[in-house]
Amino acid sequence: MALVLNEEQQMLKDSAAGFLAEKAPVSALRALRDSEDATGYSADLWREMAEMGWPGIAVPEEFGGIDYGYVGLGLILEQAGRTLTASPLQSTVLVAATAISHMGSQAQKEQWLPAIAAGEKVVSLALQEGAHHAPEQTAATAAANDQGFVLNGEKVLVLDGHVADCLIVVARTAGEPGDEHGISLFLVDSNASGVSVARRSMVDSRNAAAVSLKDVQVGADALLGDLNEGSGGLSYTLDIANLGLAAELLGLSQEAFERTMEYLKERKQFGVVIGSFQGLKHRAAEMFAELELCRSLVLKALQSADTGDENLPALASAAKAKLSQVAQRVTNEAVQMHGGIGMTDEFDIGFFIKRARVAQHTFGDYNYHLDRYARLSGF
Amino acid sequence: MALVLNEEQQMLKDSAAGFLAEKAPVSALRALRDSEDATGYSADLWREMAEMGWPGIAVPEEFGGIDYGYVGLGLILEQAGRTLTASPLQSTVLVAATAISHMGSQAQKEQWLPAIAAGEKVVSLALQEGAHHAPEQTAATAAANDQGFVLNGEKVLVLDGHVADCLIVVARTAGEPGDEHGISLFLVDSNASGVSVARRSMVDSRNAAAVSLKDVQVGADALLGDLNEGSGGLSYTLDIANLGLAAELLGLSQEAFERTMEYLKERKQFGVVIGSFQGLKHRAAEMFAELELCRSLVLKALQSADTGDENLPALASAAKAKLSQVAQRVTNEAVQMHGGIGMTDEFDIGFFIKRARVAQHTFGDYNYHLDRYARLSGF
Amino acid sequence: MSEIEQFREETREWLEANCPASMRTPARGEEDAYWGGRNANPANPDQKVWCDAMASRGWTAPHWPKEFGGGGLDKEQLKVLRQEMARIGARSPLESFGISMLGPALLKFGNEEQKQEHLPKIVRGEIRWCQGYSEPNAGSDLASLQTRAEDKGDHYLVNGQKIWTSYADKADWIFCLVRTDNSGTKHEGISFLLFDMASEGVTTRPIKLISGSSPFCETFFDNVEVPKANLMGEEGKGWTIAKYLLTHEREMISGFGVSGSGRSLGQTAAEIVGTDATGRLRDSALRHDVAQFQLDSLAFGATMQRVGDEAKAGQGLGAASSIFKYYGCELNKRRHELNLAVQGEAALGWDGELYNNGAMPRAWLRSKGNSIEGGTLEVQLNIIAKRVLGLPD
Amino acid sequence: MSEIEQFREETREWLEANCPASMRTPARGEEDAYWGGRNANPANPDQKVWCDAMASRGWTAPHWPKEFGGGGLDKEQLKVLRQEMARIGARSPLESFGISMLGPALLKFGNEEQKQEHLPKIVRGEIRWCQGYSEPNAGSDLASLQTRAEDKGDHYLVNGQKIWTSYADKADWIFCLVRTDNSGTKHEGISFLLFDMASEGVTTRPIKLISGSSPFCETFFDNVEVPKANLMGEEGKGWTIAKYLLTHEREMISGFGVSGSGRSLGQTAAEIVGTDATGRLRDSALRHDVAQFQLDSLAFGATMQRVGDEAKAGQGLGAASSIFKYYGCELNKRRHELNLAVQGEAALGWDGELYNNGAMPRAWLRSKGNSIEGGTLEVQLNIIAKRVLGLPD
Repeated sequence: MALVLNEEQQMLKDSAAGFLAEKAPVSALRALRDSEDATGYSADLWREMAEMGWPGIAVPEEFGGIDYGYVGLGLILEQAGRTLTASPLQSTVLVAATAISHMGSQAQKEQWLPAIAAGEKVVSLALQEGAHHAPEQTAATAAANDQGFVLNGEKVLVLDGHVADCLIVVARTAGEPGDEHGISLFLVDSNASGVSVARRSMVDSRNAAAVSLKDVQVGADALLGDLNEGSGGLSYTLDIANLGLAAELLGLSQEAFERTMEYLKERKQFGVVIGSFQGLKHRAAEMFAELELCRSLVLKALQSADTGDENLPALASAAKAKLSQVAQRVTNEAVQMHGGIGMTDEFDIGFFIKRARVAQHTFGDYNYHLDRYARLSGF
Repeated sequence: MALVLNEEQQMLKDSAAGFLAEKAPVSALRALRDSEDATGYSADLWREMAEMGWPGIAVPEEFGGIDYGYVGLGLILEQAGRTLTASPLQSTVLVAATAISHMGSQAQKEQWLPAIAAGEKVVSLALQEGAHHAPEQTAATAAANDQGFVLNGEKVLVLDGHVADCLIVVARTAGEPGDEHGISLFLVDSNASGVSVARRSMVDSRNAAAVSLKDVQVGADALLGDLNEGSGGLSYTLDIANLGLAAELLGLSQEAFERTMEYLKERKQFGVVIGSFQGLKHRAAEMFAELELCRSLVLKALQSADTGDENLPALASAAKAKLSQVAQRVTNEAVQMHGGIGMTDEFDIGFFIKRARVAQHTFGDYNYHLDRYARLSGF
Repeated sequence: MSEIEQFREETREWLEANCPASMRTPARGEEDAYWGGRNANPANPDQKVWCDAMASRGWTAPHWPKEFGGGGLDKEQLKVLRQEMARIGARSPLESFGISMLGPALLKFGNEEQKQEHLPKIVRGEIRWCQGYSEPNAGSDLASLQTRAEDKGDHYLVNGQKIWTSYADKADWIFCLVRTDNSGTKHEGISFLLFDMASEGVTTRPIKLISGSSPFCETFFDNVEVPKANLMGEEGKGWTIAKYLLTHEREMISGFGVSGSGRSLGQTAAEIVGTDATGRLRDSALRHDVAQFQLDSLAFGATMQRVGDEAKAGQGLGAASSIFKYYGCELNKRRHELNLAVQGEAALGWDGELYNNGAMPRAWLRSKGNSIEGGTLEVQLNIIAKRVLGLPD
Repeated sequence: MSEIEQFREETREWLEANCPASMRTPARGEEDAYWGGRNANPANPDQKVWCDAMASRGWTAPHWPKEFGGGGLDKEQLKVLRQEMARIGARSPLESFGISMLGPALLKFGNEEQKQEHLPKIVRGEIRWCQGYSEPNAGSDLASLQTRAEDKGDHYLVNGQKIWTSYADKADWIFCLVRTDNSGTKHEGISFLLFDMASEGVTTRPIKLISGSSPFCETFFDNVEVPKANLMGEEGKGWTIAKYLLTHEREMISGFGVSGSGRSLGQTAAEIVGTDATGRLRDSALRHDVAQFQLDSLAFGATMQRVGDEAKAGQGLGAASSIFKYYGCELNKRRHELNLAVQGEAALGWDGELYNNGAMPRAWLRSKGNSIEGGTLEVQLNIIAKRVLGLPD
């Protein structure tokens, strides 16, 4: 497959860029933060996104989506990275819809996918328990009983968790923390008895919640995918999730880089524009090269998701690792090259470095994915 | 202890620098290489070094040495790194004398140390077997019999092996490759039946040999240190060896750096001296900082050897890892900053990058020692 | 008993008797520390008790001469005092730019009246000082500063704007670079003034940082009258004092690179991330980065020690000290990035007790300023290339 | 059967029939390859047989027009030919700067006589070319060249010196930058000449490299007479051709960054260094570096593909292609350093069969030149900063 956007994709990218720049620039995130907005994103904006079909972009047509694939979703997330737009695109569209499409029964798909595609429901994956992403270390439990399963456990970094209608809870139905086998996924109503959700204020001013499950009874039909064998589907879902985050980090890094280049052309010190200093120029040129590599890798990985390429896992980890590395470098340089003004809250560049680290961390950071990439490469 | 050279040490350093610059500059190594010299170093030079007491610098006075300690030996090796001087300083003085001093019986010390201190004998450690430094993987064997031990095995990178009078062979007397226990050291006459030594031509134009041991019978008195428990003494010897190599790498890197700075001040391109380009300046300043850190670390580690500090192992690995990393960076930059002329054999800078990689590799490279440093630091 | 042993014993007893229990814990960041001044508003009254006790012996500035209120201690005694304070975990009694920055310059460049006037108040924490250096269009290029001081006979009339003035909103006096002459090169015509922040025409506006705190201000001067007696050094020679102070400041900031006591980052990582059967940190990429960081910290610490020891021995040209600001700040930034990697989710929370009010990410963000303030990373590298390596402009 | 399928079948049959068995193995380095020329002295006679057979179909330059002896293949056919050659492991029949460098410039800038004269001989490997660009005082600053060509009516009289002339001692003709005018800026007054290395007054001296081989020469011109017909393009407009060729060369050199087929470095490392119980490379620092290298190689390969595909689709501004030389060379240098780390002692031997005559360290040393030749690393970064990012001088 040619590693290039077709005309339709290019149009999607341009229209997403235009829409987000107009409706949800960085100032929108700042306003949400400063007003301590209870939802954490604009419900109006989300409705407009839904009208454009974004929530259903990767959902099959039979379930109300437009089945445009992950390259398309990646392009939208890349643009949302440029504007740091807060919305349920990550939690619901990228992650939850993928999990349900990939693992769900016909009934589950019918129940959730059309509602997601219409922008009516927010669904989120409740996975992480400790300081780090480590799916096989899942300790939350789901014990079978005659009515279905009883869930117990503690989850953190549940994206949009405090406004989610439904949680996809990863729990252990067999084995010990550390085992790949014995992991199962459950669709849990956020309002179910025993579920408590606490919003957490994170460094990126975006939505994340801690979820506590205390003897939560769910029916047997809450099981998403096969009992004990949820790792495979979860792994696929996480590959897609990391690709989407890589696309977001690409947009974020590209934007931070471009803003920095503009500043280098304006700011004067010692009587000349600082962009004329070779020390900064060389670092800028190196970053440009890294960003071009990132762009190619993200596109290649997104295409592999759409074509069902067997290299998807390696490419997903490669993309997330590379983008985490480059986003870290570029956002650090953006602050450094902006000098004092880059350190002020008044200036927007700080929002980029903050969101970058949370996106890097979510579903596995550079270290996690470099390790996984090496493992998948046979060493 | 103050992290500073005392007056006597400063004098030793200056006199070593003067002596080596006059008697054994880089052109001497070039001449040895181009003439395919059979010894690989100048016997005359070695005699002069012996007259100055260098071979016995770290040997106790009672065995004919001057007991000046490892800071002193490190200063000499640092200067020898600047001039890339080939001599048995590494094989015999740094490594073999340390092993014998540390592990030897009174009789063994009496037999070998005075001869080493007088510059009369060359002794070398025969340790490495595979592609990498891995003492605990030793597979060469020493089987006890009624006359002593019978040795079998293959060794590489035996420094000065082809002119050594005696080899200190590391062999397994118990256990399996991978076990720390079961390693013993033996003093083996190079002319003993079953010992074959083949000189190997290495990238640094210095001396290294492969040694093959086929049913070599040695007496029970050939055992150096305790049976099966040689790992401790070997480990101490290797700490000292790596400190000496770190000191050599410090001198080598400092010299390559200074030569490069001189070139930057002379060479013109685009109508100006290339040292005025900020891109090169910043890289030069970063290297300067790294070299200053190296100098402090090497001195601290050498002092810890002289004071019997319990941190010697961690400091030795820290010093070798850091110096390997910085030598690699500085020699690469030296070639790059010299441009085309740096790529020519006619110019000396190539000798520095070549020797650097061999010294880095010998007794464990950056990767080995960073791992060991982390392990000794508890993670 | 030797004199120094006697000094140690007396010091120990005095500290035991005078250091309040609550002052035997480290301050939680710059803003929890005691800064003194006219408007000192200590969170804990023990802070003032402790500061006053120490000031009574001159031990807030223990190495300053006794005639100006200092402790008059020699190096040996100073070391003993620090050891004894560390023994009981006593915190510094007074944070003060007066002590750390202005004082040394006053002792070197001030006249007798100025020393008598200002030094004792600094020692007692009565007057809190701030530093007026950077301007909006003179960041790294400090010598381009434009704040003007016109000669009006008995006073200067100061007009202009400063930025990045640390705690200007809380300070009583300022030491400030101003331009008294425009005719020469930009380094000439700069003068060094001391004046009261309560003077008419001085206003400040705190700048909120990405870390959420506001340690810096914009400071505006609108026809501020400063008596001529408040000029320090000669008129037009302020750049010499500024350079002296900048060097001093860089050495202070470089101290950031030395990690605190207690558990190493690697040990913390081993606890959080776990180790394999051979005791190695499970995450190999993280292990590599942390090991390299610890190794570099070790080497940096050794370099600080070596430079100090060389200076004592009258050796060394001080070339190595030029790397302190550059390397120390880079190390500190690395440390905070690695801390994020080690702590994971726990270091991404911004508010709430659970996340200790976001102490970790806030400290991480704050560290980004290390290589900007007090001369950027790039300026430091230029200085090394020029002054130490002799590379041409 | 479609046309392209038929082409594939015919090609496969022809290759099977005409590619000698010994040419179905890769050449062991540049110097084992067949370079043709008047003094071609093939180590193996099959080299010439294979070259002649391919040249008879124009397949030594398969995409060149048939009228000049090329194969006249379109992109689809070219791809098929390459696939079919790869299928049987056929090596390239002819290494040639005539094909890779001069040819494209001749097709674009040469006049009809020059194309007719030179291109067919290049295709047949009859004439071996070298490139006369760099001079001792014009390395990265190529436009400062000083080799002069004086107008003597019917000929130019060439005097001067070139350096880093690849295989000048083995070449038959040279394409050479000379200065025909000194009056304008340094980019003006440069002309592009073609001439016979057998001309009177041409001498060469090989330069021995740190890798031990001598692929480059110093080349001296002492009153060399070059007919005016041998001027390519207009007099004084040679810089345009030079820039075109430099870009071309950079793209070629960037190919170094793409690792060959076969086992990855990580897999090789796993074999040599060993893995732990979880299958991870035992050496965690090496594992980190190798993984990062492979990841970057993957991303670089994807970028080469993307730029090609964007060009085909008429998209993209080619901005990304400016990074090829820079990044490709850096990757190649990293690869060789890592190979040393992986191979250990085996990569430190210089001579002897055991060490394959030092192939590994020699290739490592040779790779250091990648970021010097064809425009240094620093020049490439300057070009990106200026042309792509628009940062000012």
